[in-house]
Amino acid sequence: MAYFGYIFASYLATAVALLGLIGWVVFDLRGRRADLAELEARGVRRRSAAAAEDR
Amino acid sequence: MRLVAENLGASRGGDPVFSGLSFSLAAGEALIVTGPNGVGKSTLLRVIAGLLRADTGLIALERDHGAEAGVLAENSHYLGHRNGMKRELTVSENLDFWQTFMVMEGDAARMPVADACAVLNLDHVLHLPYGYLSAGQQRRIAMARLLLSHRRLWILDEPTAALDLAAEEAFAGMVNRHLDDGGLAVIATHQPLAIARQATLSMRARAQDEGALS
Amino acid sequence: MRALLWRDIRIGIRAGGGALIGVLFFLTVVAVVPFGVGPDLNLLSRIGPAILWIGALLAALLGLDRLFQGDREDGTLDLLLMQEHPLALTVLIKCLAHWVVSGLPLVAASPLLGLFMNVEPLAIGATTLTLLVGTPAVTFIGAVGAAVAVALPRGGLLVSILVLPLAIPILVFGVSAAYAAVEDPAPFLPPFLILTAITLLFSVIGPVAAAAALRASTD
Amino acid sequence: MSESSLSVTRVGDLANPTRFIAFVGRVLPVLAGVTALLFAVGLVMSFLAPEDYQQGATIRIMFVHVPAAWLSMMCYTVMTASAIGTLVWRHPLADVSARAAAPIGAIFTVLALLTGSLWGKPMWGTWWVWDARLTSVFVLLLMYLGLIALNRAMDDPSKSARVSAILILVGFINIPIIKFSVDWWNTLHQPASVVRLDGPTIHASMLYPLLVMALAFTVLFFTLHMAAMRNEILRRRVAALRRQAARGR
Repeated sequence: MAYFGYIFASYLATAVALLGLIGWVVFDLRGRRADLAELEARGVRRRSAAAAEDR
Repeated sequence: MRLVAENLGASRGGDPVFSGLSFSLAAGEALIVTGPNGVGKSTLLRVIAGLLRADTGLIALERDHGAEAGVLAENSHYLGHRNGMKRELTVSENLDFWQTFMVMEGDAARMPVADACAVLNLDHVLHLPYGYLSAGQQRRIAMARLLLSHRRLWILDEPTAALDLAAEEAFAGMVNRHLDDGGLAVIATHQPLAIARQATLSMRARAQDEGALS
Repeated sequence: MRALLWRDIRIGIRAGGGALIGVLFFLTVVAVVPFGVGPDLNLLSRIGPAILWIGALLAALLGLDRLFQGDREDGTLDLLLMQEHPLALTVLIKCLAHWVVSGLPLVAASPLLGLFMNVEPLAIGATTLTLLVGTPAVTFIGAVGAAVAVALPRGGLLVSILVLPLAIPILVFGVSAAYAAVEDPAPFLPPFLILTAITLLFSVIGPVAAAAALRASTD
Repeated sequence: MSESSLSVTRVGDLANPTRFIAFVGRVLPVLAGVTALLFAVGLVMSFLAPEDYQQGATIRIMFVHVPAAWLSMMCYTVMTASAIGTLVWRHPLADVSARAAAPIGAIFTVLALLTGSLWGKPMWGTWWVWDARLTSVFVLLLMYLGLIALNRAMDDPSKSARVSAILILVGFINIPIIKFSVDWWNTLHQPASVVRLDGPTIHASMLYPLLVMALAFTVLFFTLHMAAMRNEILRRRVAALRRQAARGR
């Protein structure tokens, strides 16, 4: 198949871009959850969370 | 003419600063807003001036029988921490500009520039560039702007911060005359002011604030 | 409103802020090109109008962040927001004042720089005319970027990045009109009229959007 | 308070961030599955599609290039809808949606340009050609980067929501003007000999793989968009908690 290099390169680029996006989203999620857990551990309550508990 | 606020709440930078604030101010009265730094005095004043949207509640100027008396912002003078004058222009150029820009078709200009400066005994600096003046003088020029066009409500944020004693008296006299003409004023300040009829609104940090009219 | 116009113009000239820097930047951009491209005269004359337009566009973008920044720093912006005059009209007046102070000098300097780039007289006339009509559009649409960036500490750089994509149509029609005057097949009037239309359109979109942005960013 | 434990009473009221996170938590795995399936089918179909008589095998690049370009434009439309949501209805999640969509849109635009140039090299012999469509997508990329730069420069999201929404709208109004000026500029300077990017009318055997791939890209976009929105909400919650902790209350 002629120009195989170009076709392969473009599919590779697509894979890299899409997997990169998925990776970034997952990595970001883990980071934020870790931050939240750490804040929770330090006892910093969200106002509505505190209120949710009182209800 | 009354200034009525019901259940006013506002936030700064996403965090609520005060809430549930209500007060009512009759013509001829001044509301002195006190409270520690960061409790939201400036935020409250900016909400009254319409520069900041309130999260909850509403505030309006009402005629005695309850009809709304026009947009609040257009009937009020706002004197914030910054004076709103250009350093490159001379004092008279600055004040002339504000007088022509702020005078609405309806009302006659309250006072020529020279007289307004005379009230704050600053008529000798009219032709100096604004940048040359001292902080106290610059503040007094900003106060002179309040006299240039007739506005029912004065919103003053720590007006006497940079002033000496004599200037403070001149300022108090000016406010009293404004109140005697049936005007209203909301003043956030720490120093006691020699204002005749004044109500105090003490704002506490994030607790439920009630408009204490003492 | 006229008072605001004269005040802003007086500030612009007296402080010598916008006017001088804009023209000097325009001069340096155009002066640098021959050193890069080489002294080949007919090449220079061919790319002359384009270089003039690019220099003018960049110079206009440069002065934009001072449009509202000065008023915000000294508290004037708060008072302008509170007045009875519609804010969009106030912004329009400020844009006109800013254009007179920093846009017109660019237009005035372009014939001189045109000679500098060995551009024939007809093309210089066309370039100057298109600049006269096109630079206000840059100021009008730039006002949106300036209003958006007014609350930011280092907003200045951001303005040109935000406004550049929106200014591309101005550059395209400005340069194609300038070239059309010289190459006979290409028509002059269509791109020129489209450029005028863009300026008029931006004179509405710019101030209205900038006013909304200013009101939204009062902190 | 783990997110998924919240009982979601009415799915309709997604305006509440907490309920939205719970909704995303439940829907995301399903969407991810559908995306993977669509991609698998799409790739197989595009692999089996016959070669184009004119452009040879390079036509296969179209199966990736066209969906990416289409997505980059669709993403800006989603951001414009979010901007209207912020300005008109003051919807609490609209700004979150716009802010989450910007980087995704930028990546898709870069992908479209990359695959476009990879396709251009064998056909026109140069990596980049100033074709009207490629240039418009390039300007769109500049707008995305401008918006991302603005969002990063604004430290406090609640204040800057309306401001960036206004900029998105102004950008949206300008897209037709930019498109028109690029086409005009392209016909003026470009010799007419350039082969149009999408080639002859697409033959059915190539249309179906293209549609499946486009669908796969779209579903992937919504999956990523919702996940990114959840991240943005969590990021704002962390910032709010840190500010609250700083005030010591």
